[in-house]
Amino acid sequence: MTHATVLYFASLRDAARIDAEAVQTQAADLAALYAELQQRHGFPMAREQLRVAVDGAFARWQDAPRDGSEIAFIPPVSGG
Amino acid sequence: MTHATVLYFASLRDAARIDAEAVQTQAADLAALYAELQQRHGFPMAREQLRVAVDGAFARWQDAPRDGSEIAFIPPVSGG
Amino acid sequence: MAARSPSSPRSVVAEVKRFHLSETPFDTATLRAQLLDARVGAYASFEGWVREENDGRQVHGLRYEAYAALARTEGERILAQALEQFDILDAHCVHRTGDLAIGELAVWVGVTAGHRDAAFAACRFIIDAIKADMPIWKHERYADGDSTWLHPPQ
Amino acid sequence: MAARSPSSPRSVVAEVKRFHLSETPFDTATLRAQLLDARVGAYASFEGWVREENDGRQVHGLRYEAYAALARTEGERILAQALEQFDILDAHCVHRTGDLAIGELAVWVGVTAGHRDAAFAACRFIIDAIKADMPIWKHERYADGDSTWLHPPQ
Repeated sequence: MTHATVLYFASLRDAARIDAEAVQTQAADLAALYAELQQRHGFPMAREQLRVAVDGAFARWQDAPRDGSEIAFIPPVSGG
Repeated sequence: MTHATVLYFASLRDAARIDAEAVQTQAADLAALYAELQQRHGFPMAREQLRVAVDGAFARWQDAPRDGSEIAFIPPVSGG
Repeated sequence: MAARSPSSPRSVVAEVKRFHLSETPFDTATLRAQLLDARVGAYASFEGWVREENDGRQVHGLRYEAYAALARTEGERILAQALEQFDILDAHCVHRTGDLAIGELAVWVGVTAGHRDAAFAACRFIIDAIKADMPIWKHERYADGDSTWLHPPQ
Repeated sequence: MAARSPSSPRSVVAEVKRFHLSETPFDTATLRAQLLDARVGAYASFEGWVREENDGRQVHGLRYEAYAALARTEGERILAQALEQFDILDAHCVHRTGDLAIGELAVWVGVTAGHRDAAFAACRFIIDAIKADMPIWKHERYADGDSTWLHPPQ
Protein backbone atom coordinates (compact mmCIF):
# COMPACT_ATOMS: atom_id res chain seq x y z
CA MET A 1 0.00 0.00 0.00
CA THR A 2 1.41 3.41 -1.03
CA HIS A 3 0.61 6.61 0.87
CA ALA A 4 0.81 9.83 -1.13
CA THR A 5 -0.65 13.31 -1.33
CA VAL A 6 -2.60 14.23 -4.47
CA LEU A 7 -3.03 17.87 -5.52
CA TYR A 8 -5.89 19.14 -7.67
CA PHE A 9 -5.86 22.30 -9.75
CA ALA A 10 -8.31 24.37 -11.78
CA SER A 11 -11.32 22.39 -13.05
CA LEU A 12 -10.05 19.17 -11.44
CA ARG A 13 -10.15 20.93 -8.07
CA ASP A 14 -13.63 22.26 -8.81
CA ALA A 15 -14.75 18.70 -9.62
CA ALA A 16 -13.07 17.15 -6.55
CA ARG A 17 -14.18 20.08 -4.32
CA ILE A 18 -10.82 19.78 -2.55
CA ASP A 19 -7.36 21.02 -3.48
CA ALA A 20 -5.46 18.11 -1.96
CA GLU A 21 -6.06 14.77 -0.34
CA ALA A 22 -4.08 11.97 1.30
CA VAL A 23 -4.51 8.74 -0.65
CA GLN A 24 -3.69 5.11 0.03
CA THR A 25 -3.46 3.11 -3.13
CA GLN A 26 -2.42 -0.23 -4.54
CA ALA A 27 -2.28 1.23 -8.05
CA ALA A 28 0.74 -0.08 -9.94
CA ASP A 29 1.36 3.17 -11.75
CA LEU A 30 0.19 6.78 -11.88
CA ALA A 31 -2.19 5.97 -14.75
CA ALA A 32 -4.02 3.45 -12.56
CA LEU A 33 -4.05 5.94 -9.68
CA TYR A 34 -5.75 8.52 -11.90
CA ALA A 35 -8.33 5.91 -12.95
CA GLU A 36 -9.11 5.25 -9.27
CA LEU A 37 -9.46 8.93 -8.42
CA GLN A 38 -11.37 9.69 -11.60
CA GLN A 39 -13.96 7.12 -10.54
CA ARG A 40 -14.09 8.46 -6.97
CA HIS A 41 -14.54 12.14 -7.98
CA GLY A 42 -16.22 11.81 -11.36
CA PHE A 43 -13.52 13.76 -13.21
CA PRO A 44 -14.74 14.48 -16.75
CA MET A 45 -11.24 14.66 -18.21
CA ALA A 46 -9.70 11.60 -19.84
CA ARG A 47 -6.18 10.78 -18.76
CA GLU A 48 -4.98 11.48 -22.30
CA GLN A 49 -5.81 15.17 -21.76
CA LEU A 50 -3.66 15.39 -18.62
CA ARG A 51 -0.02 15.31 -17.62
CA VAL A 52 1.22 14.07 -14.28
CA ALA A 53 3.84 15.49 -11.93
CA VAL A 54 5.55 14.05 -8.87
CA ASP A 55 7.24 16.20 -6.22
CA GLY A 56 7.29 19.31 -8.42
CA ALA A 57 8.58 17.72 -11.64
CA PHE A 58 6.78 16.21 -14.62
CA ALA A 59 6.64 12.41 -14.41
CA ARG A 60 5.54 9.46 -16.58
CA TRP A 61 2.19 7.72 -16.29
CA GLN A 62 3.92 4.36 -16.06
CA ASP A 63 5.91 5.47 -12.96
CA ALA A 64 4.84 3.71 -9.77
CA PRO A 65 3.46 5.98 -7.03
CA ARG A 66 6.14 6.53 -4.39
CA ASP A 67 5.46 6.49 -0.68
CA GLY A 68 5.33 10.01 0.76
CA SER A 69 5.34 11.71 -2.63
CA GLU A 70 3.24 14.64 -3.82
CA ILE A 71 1.36 13.81 -7.02
CA ALA A 72 -0.43 16.32 -9.24
CA PHE A 73 -2.61 15.71 -12.26
CA ILE A 74 -2.08 18.61 -14.64
CA PRO A 75 -5.07 19.63 -16.76
CA PRO A 76 -4.35 21.49 -20.02
CA VAL A 77 -2.57 24.70 -19.05
CA SER A 78 -3.53 28.26 -19.98
CA GLY A 79 -0.85 30.56 -18.62
CA GLY A 80 1.18 33.13 -20.58
CA MET B 1 20.70 76.77 -64.34
CA THR B 2 19.21 75.17 -61.22
CA HIS B 3 19.79 76.53 -57.71
CA ALA B 4 19.56 74.04 -54.88
CA THR B 5 20.93 73.31 -51.42
CA VAL B 6 22.96 70.15 -50.93
CA LEU B 7 23.33 68.51 -47.51
CA TYR B 8 26.23 66.28 -46.48
CA PHE B 9 26.17 63.70 -43.71
CA ALA B 10 28.63 61.45 -41.90
CA SER B 11 31.75 60.63 -43.94
CA LEU B 12 30.53 62.71 -46.89
CA ARG B 13 30.44 65.74 -44.61
CA ASP B 14 33.88 64.92 -43.28
CA ALA B 15 35.18 64.76 -46.87
CA ALA B 16 33.41 67.97 -47.96
CA ARG B 17 34.33 69.73 -44.68
CA ILE B 18 30.91 71.42 -44.83
CA ASP B 19 27.46 70.14 -43.89
CA ALA B 20 25.59 72.06 -46.59
CA GLU B 21 26.22 74.24 -49.58
CA ALA B 22 24.28 76.25 -52.16
CA VAL B 23 24.90 74.87 -55.65
CA GLN B 24 24.18 76.11 -59.13
CA THR B 25 24.17 73.32 -61.64
CA GLN B 26 23.31 72.42 -65.20
CA ALA B 27 23.28 68.73 -64.36
CA ALA B 28 20.38 66.99 -66.10
CA ASP B 29 19.73 64.65 -63.20
CA LEU B 30 20.78 63.95 -59.62
CA ALA B 31 23.31 61.36 -60.79
CA ALA B 32 25.11 64.00 -62.84
CA LEU B 33 24.93 66.42 -59.90
CA TYR B 34 26.64 63.87 -57.66
CA ALA B 35 29.35 63.36 -60.28
CA GLU B 36 30.00 67.12 -60.31
CA LEU B 37 30.18 67.37 -56.51
CA GLN B 38 32.20 64.17 -56.20
CA GLN B 39 34.83 65.73 -58.45
CA ARG B 40 34.76 69.03 -56.55
CA HIS B 41 35.11 67.46 -53.08
CA GLY B 42 36.94 64.24 -53.90
CA PHE B 43 34.27 61.99 -52.35
CA PRO B 44 35.61 58.45 -52.18
CA MET B 45 32.17 56.85 -52.39
CA ALA B 46 30.83 55.67 -55.74
CA ARG B 47 27.27 56.76 -56.53
CA GLU B 48 26.21 53.10 -56.45
CA GLN B 49 26.87 53.06 -52.70
CA LEU B 50 24.59 56.04 -52.06
CA ARG B 51 20.92 56.91 -52.12
CA VAL B 52 19.58 60.36 -52.88
CA ALA B 53 16.80 62.34 -51.19
CA VAL B 54 15.02 65.54 -52.17
CA ASP B 55 13.15 67.72 -49.70
CA GLY B 56 13.08 65.04 -47.00
CA ALA B 57 11.99 62.08 -49.14
CA PHE B 58 13.98 59.48 -51.05
CA ALA B 59 14.24 60.32 -54.76
CA ARG B 60 15.54 58.69 -57.95
CA TRP B 61 18.94 59.38 -59.48
CA GLN B 62 17.32 60.13 -62.82
CA ASP B 63 15.15 62.90 -61.33
CA ALA B 64 16.15 66.38 -62.48
CA PRO B 65 17.33 68.77 -59.75
CA ARG B 66 14.52 71.17 -58.89
CA ASP B 67 15.04 74.87 -58.28
CA GLY B 68 14.98 75.72 -54.58
CA SER B 69 15.04 72.09 -53.46
CA GLU B 70 17.11 70.51 -50.69
CA ILE B 71 19.13 67.56 -51.95
CA ALA B 72 20.92 65.02 -49.77
CA PHE B 73 23.27 62.21 -50.75
CA ILE B 74 22.74 59.37 -48.30
CA PRO B 75 25.77 57.22 -47.52
CA PRO B 76 25.12 53.67 -46.24
CA VAL B 77 23.18 54.03 -42.99
CA SER B 78 24.06 52.56 -39.59
CA GLY B 79 21.21 53.42 -37.22
CA GLY B 80 19.21 50.99 -35.13
CA MET C 1 15.88 25.54 -1.90
CA ALA C 2 18.44 28.39 -2.03
CA ALA C 3 21.89 26.98 -2.76
CA ARG C 4 23.92 28.61 -0.04
CA SER C 5 26.84 26.77 1.40
CA PRO C 6 26.54 26.62 5.18
CA SER C 7 30.32 26.77 5.52
CA SER C 8 30.76 30.13 3.77
CA PRO C 9 27.37 31.87 3.73
CA ARG C 10 28.75 35.27 2.73
CA SER C 11 31.00 34.32 -0.12
CA VAL C 12 28.64 32.02 -1.99
CA VAL C 13 26.13 33.61 -4.32
CA ALA C 14 22.59 32.28 -4.06
CA GLU C 15 21.48 30.12 -6.97
CA VAL C 16 20.38 32.38 -9.82
CA LYS C 17 16.61 32.52 -10.20
CA ARG C 18 15.51 33.62 -13.64
CA PHE C 19 11.83 32.77 -13.29
CA HIS C 20 9.47 34.22 -10.73
CA LEU C 21 5.80 34.09 -9.85
CA SER C 22 4.27 37.33 -8.58
CA GLU C 23 1.05 37.65 -6.61
CA THR C 24 1.01 41.41 -7.15
CA PRO C 25 1.49 43.78 -10.11
CA PHE C 26 5.18 44.06 -10.95
CA ASP C 27 7.34 46.68 -12.60
CA THR C 28 8.94 45.86 -15.94
CA ALA C 29 11.30 48.86 -15.83
CA THR C 30 13.01 47.39 -12.76
CA LEU C 31 13.13 43.93 -14.33
CA ARG C 32 14.64 45.39 -17.51
CA ALA C 33 17.26 47.26 -15.47
CA GLN C 34 18.37 43.98 -13.89
CA LEU C 35 19.42 42.82 -17.38
CA LEU C 36 21.63 45.85 -18.13
CA ASP C 37 25.12 44.74 -19.10
CA ALA C 38 27.81 46.38 -21.25
CA ARG C 39 27.87 43.32 -23.54
CA VAL C 40 24.21 43.74 -24.52
CA GLY C 41 23.45 45.05 -27.98
CA ALA C 42 19.88 43.77 -28.23
CA TYR C 43 17.06 43.52 -25.70
CA ALA C 44 13.82 41.83 -26.75
CA SER C 45 10.85 41.64 -24.46
CA PHE C 46 7.35 40.26 -24.57
CA GLU C 47 4.41 41.01 -22.31
CA GLY C 48 0.98 39.42 -22.12
CA TRP C 49 -1.75 41.82 -21.03
CA VAL C 50 -5.31 40.98 -20.00
CA ARG C 51 -7.62 41.76 -22.91
CA GLU C 52 -11.21 42.90 -22.59
CA GLU C 53 -12.20 40.16 -25.01
CA ASN C 54 -11.25 36.51 -25.53
CA ASP C 55 -12.61 34.30 -28.28
CA GLY C 56 -15.41 36.78 -28.89
CA ARG C 57 -16.55 36.91 -25.23
CA GLN C 58 -16.30 40.07 -23.16
CA VAL C 59 -14.00 39.44 -20.20
CA HIS C 60 -14.52 41.25 -16.89
CA GLY C 61 -11.44 39.89 -15.17
CA LEU C 62 -9.49 36.76 -14.57
CA ARG C 63 -7.55 34.75 -12.08
CA TYR C 64 -4.33 32.79 -12.63
CA GLU C 65 -3.74 29.75 -10.48
CA ALA C 66 -0.31 28.10 -10.46
CA TYR C 67 1.12 24.86 -9.17
CA ALA C 68 3.94 26.96 -7.78
CA ALA C 69 6.56 24.27 -7.10
CA LEU C 70 6.27 22.80 -10.60
CA ALA C 71 5.93 26.25 -12.22
CA ARG C 72 9.25 27.34 -10.72
CA THR C 73 10.96 24.15 -11.86
CA GLU C 74 9.54 24.47 -15.36
CA GLY C 75 10.30 28.19 -15.54
CA GLU C 76 13.97 27.66 -14.67
CA ARG C 77 14.16 24.72 -17.07
CA ILE C 78 12.70 26.75 -19.96
CA LEU C 79 15.02 29.71 -19.35
CA ALA C 80 18.07 27.46 -18.98
CA GLN C 81 17.14 25.75 -22.24
CA ALA C 82 16.86 29.15 -23.98
CA LEU C 83 20.33 30.09 -22.70
CA GLU C 84 21.74 26.86 -24.04
CA GLN C 85 19.91 26.92 -27.36
CA PHE C 86 20.37 30.57 -28.39
CA ASP C 87 23.34 32.93 -28.46
CA ILE C 88 21.96 35.16 -25.70
CA LEU C 89 23.39 36.74 -22.56
CA ASP C 90 20.48 36.36 -20.15
CA ALA C 91 16.73 35.73 -20.00
CA HIS C 92 14.23 36.37 -17.25
CA CYS C 93 10.50 35.77 -16.90
CA VAL C 94 7.82 36.73 -14.38
CA HIS C 95 4.27 35.36 -14.38
CA ARG C 96 1.41 36.84 -12.37
CA THR C 97 -0.90 34.77 -10.21
CA GLY C 98 -4.15 35.75 -8.50
CA ASP C 99 -6.82 38.20 -9.64
CA LEU C 100 -6.11 40.45 -12.62
CA ALA C 101 -8.18 43.26 -14.14
CA ILE C 102 -8.38 44.21 -17.83
CA GLY C 103 -5.15 45.87 -18.93
CA GLU C 104 -3.03 44.24 -16.22
CA LEU C 105 0.26 42.58 -17.01
CA ALA C 106 0.03 38.75 -16.92
CA VAL C 107 3.51 37.73 -18.02
CA TRP C 108 6.81 39.39 -18.91
CA VAL C 109 9.78 37.89 -20.76
CA GLY C 110 13.05 39.81 -21.17
CA VAL C 111 16.05 38.59 -23.19
CA THR C 112 19.45 40.19 -23.74
CA ALA C 113 21.94 39.30 -26.45
CA GLY C 114 24.77 40.72 -28.49
CA HIS C 115 22.56 40.81 -31.59
CA ARG C 116 18.88 40.90 -32.36
CA ASP C 117 18.39 37.56 -34.15
CA ALA C 118 19.10 35.56 -31.01
CA ALA C 119 17.22 37.98 -28.74
CA PHE C 120 14.03 37.72 -30.80
CA ALA C 121 14.27 33.95 -31.30
CA ALA C 122 14.88 33.22 -27.62
CA CYS C 123 12.12 35.58 -26.48
CA ARG C 124 9.66 33.84 -28.80
CA PHE C 125 10.86 30.39 -27.71
CA ILE C 126 10.38 31.28 -24.05
CA ILE C 127 6.85 32.64 -24.30
CA ASP C 128 5.81 29.69 -26.49
CA ALA C 129 7.26 27.24 -23.95
CA ILE C 130 5.64 29.11 -21.05
CA LYS C 131 2.27 28.86 -22.79
CA ALA C 132 2.75 25.19 -23.62
CA ASP C 133 4.22 23.84 -20.38
CA MET C 134 3.78 26.18 -17.46
CA PRO C 135 1.34 24.68 -14.90
CA ILE C 136 -0.74 27.84 -14.66
CA TRP C 137 -4.46 28.01 -15.33
CA LYS C 138 -6.61 30.95 -16.30
CA HIS C 139 -10.08 31.38 -14.86
CA GLU C 140 -12.07 33.94 -16.83
CA ARG C 141 -15.16 35.85 -15.71
CA TYR C 142 -17.39 37.13 -18.48
CA ALA C 143 -19.76 40.05 -18.86
CA ASP C 144 -22.71 37.64 -19.02
CA GLY C 145 -21.98 36.36 -15.49
CA ASP C 146 -20.52 33.05 -16.67
CA SER C 147 -17.02 32.01 -15.71
CA THR C 148 -14.76 29.13 -16.65
CA TRP C 149 -11.34 27.55 -16.44
CA LEU C 150 -9.47 27.61 -19.73
CA HIS C 151 -8.16 24.18 -20.69
CA PRO C 152 -7.22 24.57 -24.35
CA PRO C 153 -6.39 21.36 -26.26
CA GLN C 154 -2.60 20.98 -26.24
CA MET D 1 4.31 70.46 -39.34
CA ALA D 2 1.49 69.60 -36.88
CA ALA D 3 -1.76 69.13 -38.76
CA ARG D 4 -4.09 71.35 -36.78
CA SER D 5 -6.98 72.96 -38.51
CA PRO D 6 -6.85 76.72 -37.95
CA SER D 7 -10.66 76.90 -37.98
CA SER D 8 -11.21 74.51 -35.05
CA PRO D 9 -7.95 74.21 -33.12
CA ARG D 10 -9.53 72.54 -30.07
CA SER D 11 -11.53 69.82 -31.75
CA VAL D 12 -8.94 68.58 -34.20
CA VAL D 13 -6.39 66.11 -32.92
CA ALA D 14 -2.81 66.71 -33.99
CA GLU D 15 -1.52 64.29 -36.60
CA VAL D 16 -0.37 61.11 -34.86
CA LYS D 17 3.40 60.81 -34.65
CA ARG D 18 4.58 57.25 -34.09
CA PHE D 19 8.27 57.88 -34.72
CA HIS D 20 10.48 60.24 -32.77
CA LEU D 21 14.10 61.26 -32.60
CA SER D 22 15.47 62.04 -29.15
CA GLU D 23 18.58 64.05 -28.39
CA THR D 24 18.53 62.91 -24.76
CA PRO D 25 18.08 59.59 -22.92
CA PHE D 26 14.42 58.58 -22.93
CA ASP D 27 12.23 56.44 -20.70
CA THR D 28 10.79 53.23 -22.12
CA ALA D 29 8.32 52.77 -19.25
CA THR D 30 6.55 55.96 -20.28
CA LEU D 31 6.60 54.98 -23.94
CA ARG D 32 5.18 51.56 -23.07
CA ALA D 33 2.41 53.18 -21.01
CA GLN D 34 1.35 55.21 -24.04
CA LEU D 35 0.49 51.93 -25.79
CA LEU D 36 -1.79 50.62 -23.01
CA ASP D 37 -5.18 49.71 -24.41
CA ALA D 38 -7.85 47.22 -23.26
CA ARG D 39 -7.71 45.47 -26.65
CA VAL D 40 -4.01 44.58 -26.23
CA GLY D 41 -3.16 40.96 -25.47
CA ALA D 42 0.46 41.07 -26.62
CA TYR D 43 3.18 43.70 -26.34
CA ALA D 44 6.51 43.06 -28.05
CA SER D 45 9.40 45.46 -27.75
CA PHE D 46 12.94 45.69 -28.98
CA GLU D 47 15.76 47.89 -27.74
CA GLY D 48 19.22 48.46 -29.14
CA TRP D 49 21.83 49.24 -26.49
CA VAL D 50 25.37 50.52 -26.99
CA ARG D 51 27.79 47.61 -26.59
CA GLU D 52 31.31 47.87 -25.26
CA GLU D 53 32.50 45.96 -28.32
CA ASN D 54 31.70 46.01 -32.03
CA ASP D 55 33.24 43.71 -34.63
CA GLY D 56 35.98 42.80 -32.17
CA ARG D 57 36.95 46.41 -31.39
CA GLN D 58 36.52 47.94 -27.93
CA VAL D 59 34.12 50.89 -28.17
CA HIS D 60 34.44 53.88 -25.83
CA GLY D 61 31.33 55.69 -27.03
CA LEU D 62 29.47 56.72 -30.11
CA ARG D 63 27.49 59.45 -31.76
CA TYR D 64 24.40 59.09 -33.92
CA GLU D 65 23.81 61.70 -36.58
CA ALA D 66 20.44 61.85 -38.36
CA TYR D 67 19.09 63.59 -41.39
CA ALA D 68 16.14 64.52 -39.23
CA ALA D 69 13.58 65.55 -41.87
CA LEU D 70 14.06 62.35 -43.86
CA ALA D 71 14.36 60.20 -40.72
CA ARG D 72 10.94 61.39 -39.54
CA THR D 73 9.38 60.72 -42.95
CA GLU D 74 10.95 57.27 -43.14
CA GLY D 75 10.06 56.45 -39.54
CA GLU D 76 6.38 57.26 -40.07
CA ARG D 77 6.39 55.36 -43.36
CA ILE D 78 7.89 52.24 -41.78
CA LEU D 79 5.45 52.28 -38.85
CA ALA D 80 2.47 52.91 -41.14
CA GLN D 81 3.59 50.00 -43.30
CA ALA D 82 3.82 47.74 -40.23
CA LEU D 83 0.28 48.73 -39.24
CA GLU D 84 -0.95 47.89 -42.72
CA GLN D 85 1.00 44.66 -43.12
CA PHE D 86 0.45 43.04 -39.69
CA ASP D 87 -2.60 42.49 -37.48
CA ILE D 88 -1.41 44.90 -34.79
CA LEU D 89 -3.03 47.68 -32.79
CA ASP D 90 -0.21 50.22 -32.63
CA ALA D 91 3.54 50.60 -33.09
CA HIS D 92 5.91 53.30 -31.90
CA CYS D 93 9.64 53.87 -32.28
CA VAL D 94 12.18 56.29 -30.82
CA HIS D 95 15.78 56.64 -32.03
CA ARG D 96 18.50 58.49 -30.13
CA THR D 97 20.79 61.03 -31.72
CA GLY D 98 23.92 62.68 -30.34
CA ASP D 99 26.55 61.25 -27.99
CA LEU D 100 25.88 57.91 -26.28
CA ALA D 101 27.90 56.02 -23.67
CA ILE D 102 28.23 52.25 -23.31
CA GLY D 103 24.98 50.78 -22.01
CA GLU D 104 22.80 53.63 -23.26
CA LEU D 105 19.62 53.00 -25.17
CA ALA D 106 19.99 53.73 -28.90
CA VAL D 107 16.60 52.70 -30.26
CA TRP D 108 13.27 51.43 -28.90
CA VAL D 109 10.43 49.75 -30.80
CA GLY D 110 7.12 48.92 -29.10
CA VAL D 111 4.26 47.03 -30.77
CA THR D 112 0.83 46.09 -29.40
CA ALA D 113 -1.52 43.47 -30.84
CA GLY D 114 -4.29 41.12 -29.88
CA HIS D 115 -1.97 38.13 -30.20
CA ARG D 116 1.76 37.49 -30.07
CA ASP D 117 2.43 36.29 -33.63
CA ALA D 118 1.65 39.69 -35.13
CA ALA D 119 3.34 41.60 -32.30
CA PHE D 120 6.63 39.73 -32.76
CA ALA D 121 6.54 39.84 -36.56
CA ALA D 122 5.81 43.56 -36.71
CA CYS D 123 8.43 44.39 -34.09
CA ARG D 124 11.05 42.50 -36.08
CA PHE D 125 9.93 44.07 -39.35
CA ILE D 126 10.21 47.56 -37.87
CA ILE D 127 13.70 47.22 -36.41
CA ASP D 128 14.93 45.58 -39.63
CA ALA D 129 13.48 48.43 -41.70
CA ILE D 130 14.92 51.03 -39.31
CA LYS D 131 18.36 49.48 -39.70
CA ALA D 132 18.04 49.25 -43.48
CA ASP D 133 16.49 52.61 -44.35
CA MET D 134 16.73 55.13 -41.54
CA PRO D 135 19.11 57.99 -42.50
CA ILE D 136 21.05 57.78 -39.27
CA TRP D 137 24.79 57.22 -39.05
CA LYS D 138 26.87 55.86 -36.23
CA HIS D 139 30.26 57.33 -35.43
CA GLU D 140 32.24 55.03 -33.14
CA ARG D 141 35.20 55.94 -30.95
CA TYR D 142 37.51 53.07 -30.03
CA ALA D 143 39.79 52.30 -27.10
CA ASP D 144 42.84 52.63 -29.40
CA GLY D 145 42.01 56.31 -30.11
CA ASP D 146 40.71 55.63 -33.62
CA SER D 147 37.21 56.64 -34.64
CA THR D 148 35.10 56.10 -37.74
CA TRP D 149 31.73 56.45 -39.40
CA LEU D 150 30.01 53.13 -39.96
CA HIS D 151 28.85 52.69 -43.54
CA PRO D 152 28.05 48.99 -43.79
CA PRO D 153 27.42 47.61 -47.27
CA GLN D 154 23.64 47.57 -47.81
